Amino acid sequence: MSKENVLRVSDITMQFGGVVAVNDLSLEVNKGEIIGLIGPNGAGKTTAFNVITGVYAPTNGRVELHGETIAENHPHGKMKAMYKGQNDGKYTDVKVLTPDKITKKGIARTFQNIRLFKGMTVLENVLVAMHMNMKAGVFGAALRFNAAEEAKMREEAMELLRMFNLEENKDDLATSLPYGKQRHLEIARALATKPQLLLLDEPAAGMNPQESDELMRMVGKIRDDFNLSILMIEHHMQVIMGICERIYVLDYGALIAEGTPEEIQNNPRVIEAYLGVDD
Amino acid sequence: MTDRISNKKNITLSIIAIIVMLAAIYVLDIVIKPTSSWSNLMTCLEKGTIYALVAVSMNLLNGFTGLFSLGQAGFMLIGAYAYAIFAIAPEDRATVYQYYEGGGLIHFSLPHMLQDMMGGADAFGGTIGYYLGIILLMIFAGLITAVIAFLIGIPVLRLKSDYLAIATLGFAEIIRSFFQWEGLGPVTNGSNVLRKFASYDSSIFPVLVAGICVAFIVLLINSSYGRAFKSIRDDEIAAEAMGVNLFKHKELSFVISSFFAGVGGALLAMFQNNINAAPFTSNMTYEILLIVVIGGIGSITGSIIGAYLFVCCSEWWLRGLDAGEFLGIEADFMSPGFRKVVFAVVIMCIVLFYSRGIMGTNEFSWSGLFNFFKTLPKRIAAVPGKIKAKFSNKKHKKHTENVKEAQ
Amino acid sequence: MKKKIALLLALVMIFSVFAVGCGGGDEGGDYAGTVKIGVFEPASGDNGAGGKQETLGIQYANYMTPEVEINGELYKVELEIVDNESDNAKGITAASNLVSSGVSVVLGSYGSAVSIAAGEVFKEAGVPAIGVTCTNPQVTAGNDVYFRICFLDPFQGTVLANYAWENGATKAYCLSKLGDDYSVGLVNYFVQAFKALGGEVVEEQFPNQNADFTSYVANAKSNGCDVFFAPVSTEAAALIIDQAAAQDLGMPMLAGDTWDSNVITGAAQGKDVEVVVTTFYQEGGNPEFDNGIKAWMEADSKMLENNGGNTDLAAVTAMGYDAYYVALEAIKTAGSTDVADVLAAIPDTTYEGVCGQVVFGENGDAVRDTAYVKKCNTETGAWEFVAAQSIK
Amino acid sequence: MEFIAKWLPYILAGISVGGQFALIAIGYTMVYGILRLINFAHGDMFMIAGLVMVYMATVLPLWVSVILVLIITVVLGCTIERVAYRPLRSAPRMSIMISAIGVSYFLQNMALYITGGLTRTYPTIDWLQKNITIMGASTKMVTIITPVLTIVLVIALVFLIKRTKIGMAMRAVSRDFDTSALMGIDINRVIAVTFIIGSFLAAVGSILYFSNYTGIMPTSGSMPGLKAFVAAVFGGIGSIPGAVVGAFVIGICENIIKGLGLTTFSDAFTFVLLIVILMVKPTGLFGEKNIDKV
Repeated sequence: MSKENVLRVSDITMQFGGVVAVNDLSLEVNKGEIIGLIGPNGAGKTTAFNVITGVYAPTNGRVELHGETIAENHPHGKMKAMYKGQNDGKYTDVKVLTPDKITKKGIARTFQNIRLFKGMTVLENVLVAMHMNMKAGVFGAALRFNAAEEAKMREEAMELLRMFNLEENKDDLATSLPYGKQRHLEIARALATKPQLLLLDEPAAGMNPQESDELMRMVGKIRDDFNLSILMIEHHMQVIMGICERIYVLDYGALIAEGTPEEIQNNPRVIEAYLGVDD
Repeated sequence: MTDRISNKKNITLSIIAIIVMLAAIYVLDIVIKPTSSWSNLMTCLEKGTIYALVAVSMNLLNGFTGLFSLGQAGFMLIGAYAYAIFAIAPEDRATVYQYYEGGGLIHFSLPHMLQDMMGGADAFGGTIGYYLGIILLMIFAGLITAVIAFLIGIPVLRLKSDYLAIATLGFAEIIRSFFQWEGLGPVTNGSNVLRKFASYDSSIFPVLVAGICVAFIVLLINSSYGRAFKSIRDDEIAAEAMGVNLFKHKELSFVISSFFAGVGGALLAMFQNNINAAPFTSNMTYEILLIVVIGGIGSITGSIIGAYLFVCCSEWWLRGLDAGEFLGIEADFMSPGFRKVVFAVVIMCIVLFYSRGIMGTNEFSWSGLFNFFKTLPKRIAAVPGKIKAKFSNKKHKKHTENVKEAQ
Repeated sequence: MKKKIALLLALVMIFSVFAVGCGGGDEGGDYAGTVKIGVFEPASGDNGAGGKQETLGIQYANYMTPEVEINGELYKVELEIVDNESDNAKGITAASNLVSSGVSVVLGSYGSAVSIAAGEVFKEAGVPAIGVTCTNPQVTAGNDVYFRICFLDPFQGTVLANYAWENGATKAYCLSKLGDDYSVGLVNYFVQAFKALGGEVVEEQFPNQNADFTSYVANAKSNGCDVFFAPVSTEAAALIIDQAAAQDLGMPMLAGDTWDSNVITGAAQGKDVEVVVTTFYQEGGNPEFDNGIKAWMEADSKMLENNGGNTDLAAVTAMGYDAYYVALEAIKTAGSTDVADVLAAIPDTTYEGVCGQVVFGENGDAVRDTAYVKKCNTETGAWEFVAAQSIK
Repeated sequence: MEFIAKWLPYILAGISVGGQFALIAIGYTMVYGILRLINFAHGDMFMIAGLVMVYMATVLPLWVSVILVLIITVVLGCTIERVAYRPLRSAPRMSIMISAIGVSYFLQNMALYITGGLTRTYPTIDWLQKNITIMGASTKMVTIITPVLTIVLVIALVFLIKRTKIGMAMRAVSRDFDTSALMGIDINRVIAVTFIIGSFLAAVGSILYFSNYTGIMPTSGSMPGLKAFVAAVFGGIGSIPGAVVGAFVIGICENIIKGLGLTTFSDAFTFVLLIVILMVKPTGLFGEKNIDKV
């Protein structure tokens, strides 16, 4: 059963100066999948997310969404001499879309250290994410010629909030929410961009077991309701093992294992990376 | 927030308030003669209105889009010149451009031209034409400013916070020296004063123009674009991840803000009846910035209140500090310049201890105003109690702290 | 803490409104009333020093004659002094302040730019103004309420050009300040006259707040000029003289009436420079006035400070003194303190002042045909009379 | 030879003013390096140092005044830091910059009040203002002293930063503010020392500058201040040698532009240079790149 491919990351290397943060990473996400990305602290997981979403241009490699290249680079300029990774010469294009363009193409994300819009209400936070799909121009919007469109946007945003039990908080400042709800709001906001692929960066961080269980159910529901694929970084093993169909394991920037939750749990290299080995 | 007033009632109240205010200004404008001691009121009203518009436009950038730009004076300068150059009656050109042969290069004035076309100075149509010319020219001044801001924005808006501040400051200085350049003399009159250009007669004109401009900005801020601006202010990276095109929206905010700064500059030119490039220094930008800070960064209402307070204090209420007599107190140390020292101290206090300014990020609302007055007697009644509480030792305070900790 | 400061601030503002609203109102005992004369002069900014000296003359005149007889009744004369900060924009509000305080006539300002800028305010309000030493023609041109008692730049520029030419100069270096109508205007008329005589000129301008005149002096030298014409404010002038001495300028420095000030003599004293100016008044022209005002200044340390710390008389002080009496004459002629009456009376007013006779001619400008040329004695730091020049 | 005779005065003036800008620029670059703050009040402090000298010299002997000026300026610098910047250490960068602008506004208005808005003449320091002749160009002694003194002070400062314990702490704080605090470095002390050095150099610069251009106005500090800041950006903010090189470049270029007769644009040039450098190489000549962490 060959599934429709959504995201393909090929041979990504991200090098900052002389430091290699991600080394030759390749991974794939297919339609409807929930994929886990795990690894010890500093393994380069968030950096990989940043490359996929266009925050960083990769030093080498290619990122494709639905077969369309959204980022491609090869070591050039100053980096040519400093490059420490592999596959030098495999890629020739230099193309890097900015994060907003990538979001427009259908990748949405949440952040590890919650990045809500502090000075805005819960509802406004969600509405911002719908802005890019708005048709009205500045004058149209300012002079309220788009009243119908705006009303529809608000209705959709309210629906999302309702789904995450945030509708009573709609006029509160986003930062006044309790921690768990802020995480939920981040997800709601990401969904408001109408993505095909959702990247969740440690959505269960700081949650108690009960909350993470709920989150787990929620992630599955999101996948089904919105008909999208999910790639998530997580440290809570029971969350990851519970819902992910496949898991990628990173250590020191490089991929050390890939497979189903069972395979990963029994992989010696993964155990070594997590526990360390006594010499 | 306790008493919510319905939307419909809000609008009715606002419309009534606007009509009453305009009527009051109209009456005051007729009643108060320039030689009356109350003419200060009209001066402050006009100048305060113009500063309010400029401060609001700066707030759009600094407070709502989070772009720390210090180019406001430069943009006002462009607006003022773009207006003035095309509004000097041909017959006055020779005296204004006195150092240039034939009264400079440009030989028409839009307001005067339209006035003549529509029936001359004495006819009602002529007056309409005259004002139409003024308004068209003001829009033109705003557009020119916006175009220049657009060009400046392309390189500058890629810079972050303080680098952006210093680069816009630099551009403002470049603009200023450009307008003073002798080479442009036949157009800009070099570094010399431009004057005798068309201007408004009634104080109601700047109030109306600025009111419409501010209303547009308020509508913009409350629109989807306004939300996008605010998201950039709060978190650029998150905003970009939510599909907000940073450069496009920064440029948009920069251009719109500059448009209104340009219109404000044109109004300032009319208010002063003459204009030259020298006073448009970074100090003018700082003054506007301080108005925004006094009012509250991120509050339109605050900027407006701040502008009137600033203008009234510096032009009217605190003048006594310079003249040696203030509030009935006479002292030798109150000599010229003392007013500004007091003023600077007050501003520093606001910056340091009251950094939210007068309004914080709140806006005016009728319910807020009603609540303020409704609770006022209660709060005044509570003052003696509060003072008593303050004096009844810190023991009490300590106690409450302990309670808090226990919780 | 914050709340308290805010409260305090609010209280101060509220009280100040009252203070402004309730100010004034005391009338002198023996007088039928008061007549207010507005003094529109800079006390700070670029022209602050000169403005203070001009104000000094007005204050001395007021001290000598603090009352005026109108229709047989004695009125007290009060000076209403505002600081226009040598700034066009601030000058406007200062002018409207003056207008709103109910003055019958305004004197000033030192520095033509501010006078031109504020002229519109006086015109709108119909308040007559008498320019004391603002020499730019645009001050009175097209403005029916502005008069002036000094000579004009076309005249002064020609006198200076003639002087330079007669003393063998063929190439003049002209320096003016950006946006300053006085220096730009005077340089303009000087250049016209000097070119007409067959001379050559090099023109340059320096920006506001400039303190570094090294390159301007160097430019004058490297262009082979033989006279350095810089009719700028005394502030800049002191720096220019200092720099000229440091770089050994080697040509005479020429300027207009602003340089006739003890700031200049102070700067030039003990330095190897040659400074020549044209001016309205020569110290010693009226010993009674000279001695009187000197004694008055010496008695009041504040006045002495306003004059720059010594009793050397500036021509603008004498002009200020005359202007006050011209205003009094006009009020007497008008027989009323109303602005419209005073305005109507001014054109026909004549007065014999310490700086010569004041008769208003075309455009409301005084008819004047003489300028005094003075040279600075760098050893004693005093002005020496060279010649009284007139044209035609 | 004729070429030299024509341009030497401009270059001499450029080197002299460049050295004076350099002394101010160091204060900017060090404060920015550590606090990430454009200290808008720095130029005004330089002006206040000049005014202090004016008023001191009327009652005290010159050498006492010079010493007192240095001390008072340092105290003023520290006071400003303590009162206006330290309470805002955790506030957004915009607030602290606004506070700096507020301090600048205050100092200027204070100066306006004290001087009554009149230009004050700097006292004559005979030794500095003595006329000398170099290759046919006559100039003041201060023109020669400035670059020499600047270089000596910069070498001393670089030594201090590279070799002493406090210097090491300063480098650490400029590299990573929060981590240094965790490592037990007394941040407040480091910042205070930075302001002491910055103010001291500004005071020295003020003595040299005003000996050359002897009039002090309340606004005398703002232009040199801005230009010195541009010099710091040009050289790469945080880099002391960079600031010095930048200052000399600006000083010399500006005077050459004036020599070409484009005096209207001499100030604008500085800002054009600023914008060009920000566009082309925002880190300046010797600066290091910072990466925003997501």
